[in-house]
Amino acid sequence: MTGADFQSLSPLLILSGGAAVLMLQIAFVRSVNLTATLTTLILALAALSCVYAGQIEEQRVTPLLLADQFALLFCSLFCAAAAVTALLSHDYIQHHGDEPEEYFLLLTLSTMGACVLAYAVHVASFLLGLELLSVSLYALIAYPNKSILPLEAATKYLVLSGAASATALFGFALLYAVTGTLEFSTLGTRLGETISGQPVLIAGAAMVFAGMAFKLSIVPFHLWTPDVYDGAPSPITGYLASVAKAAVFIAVLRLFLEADLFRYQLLVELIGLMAILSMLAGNLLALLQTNIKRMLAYSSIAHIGYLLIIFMAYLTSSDRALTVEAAAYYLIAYTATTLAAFGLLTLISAQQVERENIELHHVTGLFWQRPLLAALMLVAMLSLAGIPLTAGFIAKFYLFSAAVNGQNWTLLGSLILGSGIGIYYYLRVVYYMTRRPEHQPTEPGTTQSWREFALPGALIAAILLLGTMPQALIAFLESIL
Amino acid sequence: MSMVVLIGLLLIGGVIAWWTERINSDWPRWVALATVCAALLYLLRITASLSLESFELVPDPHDGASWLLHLKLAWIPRFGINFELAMDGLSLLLVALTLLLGLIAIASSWSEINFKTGFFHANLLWTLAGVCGVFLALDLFLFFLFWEVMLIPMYLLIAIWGHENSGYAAMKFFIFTQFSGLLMLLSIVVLAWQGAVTNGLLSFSYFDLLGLPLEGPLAWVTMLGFFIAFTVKLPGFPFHTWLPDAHTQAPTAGSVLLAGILLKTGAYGLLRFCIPLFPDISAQFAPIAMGLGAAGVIYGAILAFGQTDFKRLVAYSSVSHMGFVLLGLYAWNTLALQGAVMQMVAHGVSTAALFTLAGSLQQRLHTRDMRQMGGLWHQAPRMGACAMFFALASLGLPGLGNFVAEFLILLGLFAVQPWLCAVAALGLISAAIYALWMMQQTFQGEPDTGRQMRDFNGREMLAMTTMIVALIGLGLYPQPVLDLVEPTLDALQQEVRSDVIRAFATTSAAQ
Amino acid sequence: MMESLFYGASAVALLATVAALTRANAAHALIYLIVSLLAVAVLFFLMGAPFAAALEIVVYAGAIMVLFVFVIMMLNLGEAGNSREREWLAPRKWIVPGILAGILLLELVLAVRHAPDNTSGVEVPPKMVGLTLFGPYVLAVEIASLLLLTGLVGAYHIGRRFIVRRDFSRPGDNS
Amino acid sequence: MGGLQIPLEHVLLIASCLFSCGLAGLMLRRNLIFMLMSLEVMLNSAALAFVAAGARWGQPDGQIIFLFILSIAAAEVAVGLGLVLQIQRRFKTLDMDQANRLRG
Amino acid sequence: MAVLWLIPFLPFLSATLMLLSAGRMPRYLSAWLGVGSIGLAAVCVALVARAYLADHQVQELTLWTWMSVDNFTPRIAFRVDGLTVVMMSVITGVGFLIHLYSVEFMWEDESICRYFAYMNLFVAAMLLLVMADNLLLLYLGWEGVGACSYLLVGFWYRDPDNGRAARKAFIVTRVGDTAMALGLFLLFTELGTLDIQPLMAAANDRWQIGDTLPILATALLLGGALGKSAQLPLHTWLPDAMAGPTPVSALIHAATMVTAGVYLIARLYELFLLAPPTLAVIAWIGLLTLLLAAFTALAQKDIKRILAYSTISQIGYMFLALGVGAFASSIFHLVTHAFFKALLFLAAGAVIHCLHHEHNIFRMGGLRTRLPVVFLSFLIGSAALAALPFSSGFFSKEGILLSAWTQPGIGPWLWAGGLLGALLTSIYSFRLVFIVFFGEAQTEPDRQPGWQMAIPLMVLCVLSLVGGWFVLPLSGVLPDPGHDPVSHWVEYISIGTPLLGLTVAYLLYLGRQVSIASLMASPAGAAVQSFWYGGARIDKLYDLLLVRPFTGLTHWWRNEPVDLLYNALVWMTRWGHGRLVVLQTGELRWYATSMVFGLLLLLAIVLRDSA
Repeated sequence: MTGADFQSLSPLLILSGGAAVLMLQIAFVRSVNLTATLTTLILALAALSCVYAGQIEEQRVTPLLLADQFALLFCSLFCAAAAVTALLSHDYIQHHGDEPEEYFLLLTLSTMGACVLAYAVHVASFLLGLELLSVSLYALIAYPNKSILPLEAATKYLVLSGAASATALFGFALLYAVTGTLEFSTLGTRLGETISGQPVLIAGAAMVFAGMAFKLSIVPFHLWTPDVYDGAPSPITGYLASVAKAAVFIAVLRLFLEADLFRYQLLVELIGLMAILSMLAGNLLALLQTNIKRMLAYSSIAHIGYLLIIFMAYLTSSDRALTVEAAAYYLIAYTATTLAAFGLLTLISAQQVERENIELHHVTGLFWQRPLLAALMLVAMLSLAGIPLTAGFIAKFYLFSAAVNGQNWTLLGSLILGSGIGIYYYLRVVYYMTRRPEHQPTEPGTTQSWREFALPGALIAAILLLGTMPQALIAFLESIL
Repeated sequence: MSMVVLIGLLLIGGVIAWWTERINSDWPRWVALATVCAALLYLLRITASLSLESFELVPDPHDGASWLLHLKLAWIPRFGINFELAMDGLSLLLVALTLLLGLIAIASSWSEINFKTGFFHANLLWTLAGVCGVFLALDLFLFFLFWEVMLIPMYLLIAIWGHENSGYAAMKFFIFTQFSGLLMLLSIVVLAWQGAVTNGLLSFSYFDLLGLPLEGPLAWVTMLGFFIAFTVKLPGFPFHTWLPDAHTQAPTAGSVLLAGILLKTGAYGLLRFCIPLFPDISAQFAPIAMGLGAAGVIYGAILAFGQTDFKRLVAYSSVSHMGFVLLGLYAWNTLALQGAVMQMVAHGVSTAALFTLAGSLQQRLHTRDMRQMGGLWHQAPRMGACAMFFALASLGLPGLGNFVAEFLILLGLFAVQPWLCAVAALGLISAAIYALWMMQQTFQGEPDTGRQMRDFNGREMLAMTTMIVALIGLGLYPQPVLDLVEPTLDALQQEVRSDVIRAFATTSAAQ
Repeated sequence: MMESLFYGASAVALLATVAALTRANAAHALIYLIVSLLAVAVLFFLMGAPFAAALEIVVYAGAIMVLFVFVIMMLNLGEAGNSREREWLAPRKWIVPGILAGILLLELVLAVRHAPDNTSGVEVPPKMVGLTLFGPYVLAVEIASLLLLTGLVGAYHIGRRFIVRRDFSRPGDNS
Repeated sequence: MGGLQIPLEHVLLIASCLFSCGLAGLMLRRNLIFMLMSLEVMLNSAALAFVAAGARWGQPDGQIIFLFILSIAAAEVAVGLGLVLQIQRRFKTLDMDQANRLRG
Repeated sequence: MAVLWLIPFLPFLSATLMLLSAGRMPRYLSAWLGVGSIGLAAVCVALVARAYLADHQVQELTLWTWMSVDNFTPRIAFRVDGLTVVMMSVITGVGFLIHLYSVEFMWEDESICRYFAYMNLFVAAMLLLVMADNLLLLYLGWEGVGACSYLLVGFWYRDPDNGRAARKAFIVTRVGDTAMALGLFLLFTELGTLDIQPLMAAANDRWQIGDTLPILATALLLGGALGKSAQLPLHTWLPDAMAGPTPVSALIHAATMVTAGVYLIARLYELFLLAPPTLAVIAWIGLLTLLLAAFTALAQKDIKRILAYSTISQIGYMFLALGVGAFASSIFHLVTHAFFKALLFLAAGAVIHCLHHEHNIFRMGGLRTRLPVVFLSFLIGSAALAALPFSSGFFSKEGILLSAWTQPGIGPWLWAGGLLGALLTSIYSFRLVFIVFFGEAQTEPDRQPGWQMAIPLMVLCVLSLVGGWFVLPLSGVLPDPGHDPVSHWVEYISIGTPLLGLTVAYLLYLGRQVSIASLMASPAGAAVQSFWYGGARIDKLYDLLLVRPFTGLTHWWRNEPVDLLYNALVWMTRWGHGRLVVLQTGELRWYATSMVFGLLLLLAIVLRDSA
């Protein structure tokens, strides 16, 4: 391992070192404030170190990891998102769990897993990253001890996610059995050399995708999503919906690109079909949902459906870089937006120990009582609905461009139909928020920390900036792809 | 930059209005008023600084530099998207109308809104800014952005300050317009990529996309994407059903803005984008579009007569009147086009006035149900006189703006589609039926002596007088408006080439 | 001879697995599962992976299954639990899972039917595994260590209170 | 030792059988402990396939992945058994059909 | 001619002033302004007329170009020739008298200011109508008078019946107006202009007599004329329009507005001459209308309705004249009719005014001695209406009948019909006189008409008597067929008919020689009576065929049928939601099963293809 290797891995190093530091700190001083601050610092530092890591050329660090700009970009995104999650969790976890310090440790480890996924170009790193992410999430989901719902959610997630991992593993084993390599890129060349149409290969690829489809909650592997989202603590739901999803998606995209699984046209077409099903089912399921977390869970199914469009578009498009750019932009925008939406739920529920679920009527009049929070929700909902000025719009525009370029008319039709249905339930939240409260406004929370102003403000700014001045990010994406 | 300043002025004014609510809940009104006045003055200054000849120059649709004002800043080069604004006579006219009706809207809601005045006026100003943007944006992406963005404050206006069923109405409004907007976005993207294939350069600029050779089913679908988006907003039959609900539930200012300006964006879009971008297809499509227009004229008028809710009646009358616009646009000759533009302006004013009136009635009587009114003339003669004037304007009494518009449209249409013209002319009769029935139910008849009602005060009369004078002016001397938009219409007609015009004629002959 | 040993061990593994998943008593099932794992270890050994075989016995059968044993003992489910399990295992409950699993098996069989070659028959000795593991895979080992750390911390946090409650249960706390 | 000539196909078949058994167990059992056992079976089947594939190519990679699968299984089971304990305490049962407060 | 623009402007200005005062203007000021502005306008008209009579020079004045779109450039411009002078004189002259009369008639009404505002607005619009040099400006006046008519009929808005009558007046005429608008579109599209003189020149240039296009265009224009002039089949609004104040009926629904249709056809006679079928239709419509209205008038009880039907009938004569090409005779009858019908209405108004707003003639009676001035006026008016020799009506009607007679082919039939109408006219006019002014008094008048009422009555009496001697300056403006001398017995019959009618009326209603009551009592008589009393049931017919279906349709559609489509979409999405959400059972085993199911499908599809 050379110095350049270390430099290019600096986010991972910081995260793992940070985990050790945190453990030590917990062992000696139990102080949630300290742990939270430390965690935020570590995550922020890791995010910043991506800039440092990005100063050197694309670097292959052992066969396992590829440190390119793409990986670093998403690394920094995940670390930043995790930092936001840590900040959001601070008040929340103090109310919802005893011994909250390990929470932050697990969060750091989980982020480490996500970052590894971003780097992964090898089955081993892929699997380990995935499991590091998942296992810490099981624990995080089950973390609060005052309610039994997190327990149920964690159990469901663990059992199903374990099965999905096993399926993916089995698929990789099949691929390995025939090609004899575990590296994605070599896998690609070997697949090209092998006689095409080998059923075991396509079956292996399909099993890998099925396992990942579960993690991404693509129809028909989506049934767990609302239950887990609903039961998990709000900040973790946000993390699960943003970072975990994005990391898996990035890894899958890597796999498909490096190993050129696009050669299995039928598989890609099936992904297109699943995209359509996800868009429609996700939006229909969210339609009349009054529990905001479940609603967002269903909406995340739809959004992954939108995002899957790029697989088909990649296949048919003449401008393939565009489709990858679209995916990257969409993921970034979606991460910011989802964090904002769940962050808001966290802030609302931080003071309501007895109630984890937030129904629509709980946000009635929020706009007049806590305008900044409501503004955040408004921006997040508009962004999810893909209304201009928000990040979600540019992302959707990217998808449109990619799909038009690839002439995927059916997918586009579903996208429009799904978005049309989506407007209803996103707007319903806004409507409830802006309704005049029936009773006198309740006292604003007594423990309004600076986080309640700074975080929403920053998230709003990020979403709006991504929505109005996207060129900087687009140019960056263009340069690294 | 002056156009950016204009839009920015309204946006910032909105923020200030919101903020000043903390000081005093009356301040936002004054801030809003001052902002719109300032914007109007600024527009005047811009206009005055232009040379007179430039107003007679025909703007080249392929070169923004030949327009009255033109601004192009790089924005998202990846997609060839620019921040491109341009103004010609048509835009100028509609922006002026927007600001004028903005004033009316503020005046009409002066004493109506007491809940969160700051945010209300902020939304009002932002809607205005969005609409101005729509009228000025010449980059299709930017156009779409403004197109969608203006809906959000409008949605909030309806949802928050609306009446008893405002949630439903606001949602319906938003879903209709957004969904059709998505179709338009798709069309825009398809068009841009088509342009990239033809020109070798990805661009969303109107000036680059005009005159693309488009054929085949894809082009049809693309055209329909634009058409549906604009027709929903217009609103044209059968996409109009959001309108009665939205109008009825919106607060007065919301109705004024909706009817006065937002509907015009649909007509503007058809005129500026839908037809010139797809000349050949539009020519083939014209009979259907005109059929929808005529259907809207008749259908709106029939349903207007059936209503018992004052605002709903006026809303359906809008459907009927905007049907004329659709007819005029697709007739595509100078007469009809001028008529359509005239109708946009005149209908904007007359309907704004009627909604203001409806708002005043609701504020005083706490009902919009006309069955509970009657004989109001006795108690409020000034209101009655104004209502009578605008009812007559709305039924197209000669000497008022609406007549000029409808006459020109029908005159132009007759040369193209005489039978359709005859059908649409039935709308003139039914307009008389509903407009007079409305007067009968509200202001005429035996007054309810137990009811106390305040007549218009000075502020309200000022607003009304402004609109009355405007309508009379438009009716008796419409030439300034006609002259203002004439170069634009000439340019657009040149764009839709002569062989296509012949195609229009032959479709009419085939009918 | 070796081949027949291979197929014999395979049969044992399969049968033991089926038995493990159909037992009503958790402890019995666990024993069957361990048998199955041992049989798989034999397979590993026969395939020339002695290191894997050893780990299968030591870690899988030895450590992980012991965790199960601990838990089963702690819960002390008893005979009532067994009869309930039997109830849940009524034959008609098997139909749907059986059919689905059968179809899946059929599909997998179809998929792997024409897998190309025989196993090489070359033994991969532990040393080679070790060299590779700490060569190209060294980072993976690090990550795996973090993974185990995660499992540790997670299991500690989640399971902790159960132990606390059972051992030092406060009076009147039944929840 | 070793030097066995078994068609790879057959090993994969056995692994497939184990995998299917695991899935069947997952669908069949209501008791959480058995579900976890089924998971183990599935992971084990994948491990078997990897080892067989490694043997086929004469590479150590198959065994190494097996090693990682082992750690994955350990970590999952550790957390899973922790959950078993909590579920038993809070729900007074391990029947996962009873734990369906989250739905709809 | 600088003074031209003042003529419509003065009434318009005063109307605007009164409207701006929002009803707070003192009533005497309103009255002065209202009457004075018309008086001044009348003076201006007199000046214009004197100038025209001096040299027969057409006067033109262009104020501004109304709009200029493409080649469509209508101007706000006036053109005054003989016909216009005649019309302007009638409008301002008779108008002035009626305004003066109104001062007293309306003095006690609280809304007198509004009244004069509307009246002046009406006069302005009517003047625009007749002075317009192009058809668009004419149309402006045309619709403007319609609107004013609406406002004035519904002047007493508190009674919903009045509002109903007003709406009916406006909407029925609007039907005709719309046809007329279509006619204008046709003319412009074909001939490229709406300026009347170039239009007629172009029509003569491009069209032959009997071409389809002129027939179509004139038919559409005729529609407008029928509506405005209350001819069959659009006549039903006029009797109801009597709901307005009586001076309004006199001015608008007798003297001026309802004759606009006649004016229009006369103004465009060159166009109509190109379409002989249209002319024939006009003649027949006129004839039918005059007979039908005369019969109906005979069966009415309301004094104003009788006069209204009589107006319809008299305009029928004018149409008859237009149809046979006797344009000048038609206009002549228009003028005399304006005099005597205004007189009759004003007199009737005086009766009503003095009799506590009593309209039913059978509750009047014996007023001959109690209201002598009114009686005299009414008598003179009736004589003129019945065309008793040497009254103004005699001359004008005689001209029409003779023109009809000389019409080749159908002439005698038209003549005979007209003659029958004259007989009926005479009968119903004198029925009115006998019932109202003779016999026993039913109601006592509570006042006498003051000078503001008396003077107009007197002046109009004189005009009704001597109007027949006027020579209208129409030569060169309108063609005069100058009918050949006819055999004298035709003239004798014409002269004798009204006298016969007078006799019959005397016998029936005053002489008690024949018991009209017993005639009415018989079943057949009652049926006939009720048939004609209901205006030949045409109203009922329209109600059944048009009004009810329309209101039914609107009621049925009220709640937006198109929304059903969208609601169906909403229902479908809800249905989809309902179907999908039942899958979210929360059961772990089911979730696992669903995943296996998904895996199965995925594998099945990829394997099926690769196998």
